[in-house]
Amino acid sequence: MQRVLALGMVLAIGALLVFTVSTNLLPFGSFPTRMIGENFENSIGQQILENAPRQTGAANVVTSVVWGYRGYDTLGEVTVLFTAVIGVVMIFRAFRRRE
Amino acid sequence: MIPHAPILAIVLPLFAAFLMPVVGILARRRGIKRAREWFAIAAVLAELVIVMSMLPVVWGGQVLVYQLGGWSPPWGINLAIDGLNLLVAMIVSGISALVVIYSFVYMGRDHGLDQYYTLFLLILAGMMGVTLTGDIFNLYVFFEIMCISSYALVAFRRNWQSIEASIKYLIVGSLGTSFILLGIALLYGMVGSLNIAHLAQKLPLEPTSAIIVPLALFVTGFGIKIAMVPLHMWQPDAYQAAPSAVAALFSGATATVGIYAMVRVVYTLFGVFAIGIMLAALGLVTMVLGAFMALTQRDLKRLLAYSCISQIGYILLGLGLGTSLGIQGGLFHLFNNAIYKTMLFMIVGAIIYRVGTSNMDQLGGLWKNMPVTATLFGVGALAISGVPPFNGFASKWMIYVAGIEAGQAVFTIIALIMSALTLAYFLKAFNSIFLGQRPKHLSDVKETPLPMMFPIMLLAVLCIVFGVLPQLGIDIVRPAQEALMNSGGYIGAVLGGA
Amino acid sequence: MAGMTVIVRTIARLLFPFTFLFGAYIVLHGHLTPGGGFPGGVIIAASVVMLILAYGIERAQKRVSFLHAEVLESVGGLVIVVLGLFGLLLGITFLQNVFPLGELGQLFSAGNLPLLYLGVGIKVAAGILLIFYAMLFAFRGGEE
Amino acid sequence: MDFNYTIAMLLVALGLYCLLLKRNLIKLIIGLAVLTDGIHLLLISLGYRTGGIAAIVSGEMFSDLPGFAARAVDPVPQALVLTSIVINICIVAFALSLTIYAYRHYGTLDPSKLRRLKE
Repeated sequence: MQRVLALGMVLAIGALLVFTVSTNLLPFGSFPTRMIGENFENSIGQQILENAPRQTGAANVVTSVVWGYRGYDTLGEVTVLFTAVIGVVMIFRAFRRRE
Repeated sequence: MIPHAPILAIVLPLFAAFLMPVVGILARRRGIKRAREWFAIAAVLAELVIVMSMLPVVWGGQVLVYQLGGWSPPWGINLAIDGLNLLVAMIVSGISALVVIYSFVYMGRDHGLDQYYTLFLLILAGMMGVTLTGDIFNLYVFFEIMCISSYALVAFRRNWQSIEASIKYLIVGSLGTSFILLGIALLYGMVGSLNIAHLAQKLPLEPTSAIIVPLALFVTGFGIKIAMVPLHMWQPDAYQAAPSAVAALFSGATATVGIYAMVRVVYTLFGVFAIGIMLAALGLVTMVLGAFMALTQRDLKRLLAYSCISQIGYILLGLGLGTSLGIQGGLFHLFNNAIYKTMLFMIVGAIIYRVGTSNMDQLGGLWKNMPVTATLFGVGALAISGVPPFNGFASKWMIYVAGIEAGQAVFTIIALIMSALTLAYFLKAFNSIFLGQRPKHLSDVKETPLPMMFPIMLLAVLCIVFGVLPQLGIDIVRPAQEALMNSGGYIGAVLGGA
Repeated sequence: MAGMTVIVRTIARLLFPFTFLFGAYIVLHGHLTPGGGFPGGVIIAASVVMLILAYGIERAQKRVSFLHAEVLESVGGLVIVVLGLFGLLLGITFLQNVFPLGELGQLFSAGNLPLLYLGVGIKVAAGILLIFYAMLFAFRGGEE
Repeated sequence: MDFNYTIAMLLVALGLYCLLLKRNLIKLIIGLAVLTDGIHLLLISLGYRTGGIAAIVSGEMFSDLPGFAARAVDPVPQALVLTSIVINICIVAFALSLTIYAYRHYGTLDPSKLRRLKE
């Protein structure tokens, strides 16, 4: 019974998600244009592509997003890694360690 | 204001966390006692000072916008601090400071304290990051820091209970954060932006079919973190298995941050006060179920965990009503809940520290051994049940009145009944711990040690102060309520420089 | 862990500098080519892990011990935060790029991006190694 | 019905199925990874431009930056996915170490058995 319920839930959520992405998003490959309601807008990515080589001096635009425009995110990402490492070290710490 | 205070509030705990392993190693080499504890206390107190220094500016009605790396808003990341952020930041830093002082003695018997304090500072950094950021993806990243460090902190004692609770929490919590990420992906696909203010400006005001799915994903994701009812199954296990200091931090600070994130996303980002009534209904269910489950518990920590769920219900009810009085009441209750819930968990910790168990069947008659602790527990219990001279009454009363004013008298009646139920189970708990027959082996239990008692006492004083002078508390939360209702001001302030 | 046969050991010893160098290359060219601190750091960690697998834990510990890894990881994190604070001191805001940008496409360009990637590389390599060590020590009983 | 988006969402549903119906910790963690990878796939596909090139200035593009901007794909989702992958790795690493610990000390990979074992 529980399995059937869970399976039904998975199918419902999957159908809902597929429906959402196929009706509310523009088709694959239409990058700079975004649609919300009836308005068409340009994504922030286009402006970054235009300005990034000049503003950050990095040839790899992804890098200039990773450490330039969204550098603070990457600081967070590094912290996540640090957290996970500390967590793993904590899990496997010796049982009786001399303090 | 200290210059650069917004970013310092996040970077300071981060810096301290990166430094903590080195401090631990040096302290072991040189044989310095308690170096980690003092270092953590210093960091957290400095954090409190930084947060408080922002107070006059933000309460003056200004929205502090800090552009990271000098990139203007829709392209770079920015921190935006209005009254709501600051209220939550104040709660988080205050509670963290008290919990760190409490941990000084409470965690003293454990080993692996390097990792404990590092994770503590990391969870603080994560909570601060979630609270102060103005970017939706950045919110996700710092939410993830907060979540991973809380999974690790739950497993800290490494008995089977905490490992199981941590695994459960990890699976459920990661599902929640994945939902948040999916919501962000859908929003980015529709709008092409990640800044909260920019998104709020671009999204249509009426909930169309396009934004319903991301909204539902966000509510589910944050709902898992704050243990809203259909998604609460991880919470009692995690709170029971975590060390009491950590449970106090979770119930006081982490749950507050979860509610903040939910409210910020629902009200500012989507700007849909219309679904508030759904939130209120969910809050009602949460409140009822939490209270009934708490009634049957035999373990004090588990009882508190369920009552935590119940109190979250009150907050959601107040915030969901969407009227200014309701939001004010909800935020005031958020503030009060952080105070007395932290205090109650600390008292449980004190009992565990002295007796070694929190099972109410094995306790009894501790009144003679720990009179001060018993009195403080009484204060907390009365405050949480909403008995007049304490702070719980003031905020609950506002929620009741708001419910009637909003034309939802049924909500008020149910909330009143649940309040009585809360009193009932706390009286039962008080009775079976501090009154009644004292088992023989408990006859030489001592009073709670003073360093642990200090934060509890401070919180008890706050309970009474905000109960006797509710106007003071309302003055503290009013800027937050005004900021929440005025999302146009937030958007204008953030995008003004662009 | 006693280590493996002489063939594996020889190959691992010969490959170690090249793998390490490749990781360092990926880290340092993060702003010019695909890659960066994360993949590069993982490659550096993998080179050390390869040595551990070939020679056993004792020999590898002489090169990079648990304590070294712990300190290096903290140092990597501190490098990033301090670079961010550097921007705060000289420039206007946290993580602001205050170094000269240089010419597009050169190794010494893009201001602080390569330095940040260097910090990330150290941190990721030390972190992955630390996870590996932690899991190894878990099965060795009480000692540190 | 867009092929890329649909497949990504199906991966999410598959991960969800794994999470709800499997009774093995390793499989649960695999489910989590699959779910997140579906989301990453969606994010990456959102930034594609028909006939686009990688967002790295190279070769003759150095002298033609506007032309580069008109042809390259969106760098923002790539950066987001980079961040998200690392986060996901961290969760998986931590979950696996919890699993190893539970298996070493309690000898089971079934989360629901962990409780019954010790009570």
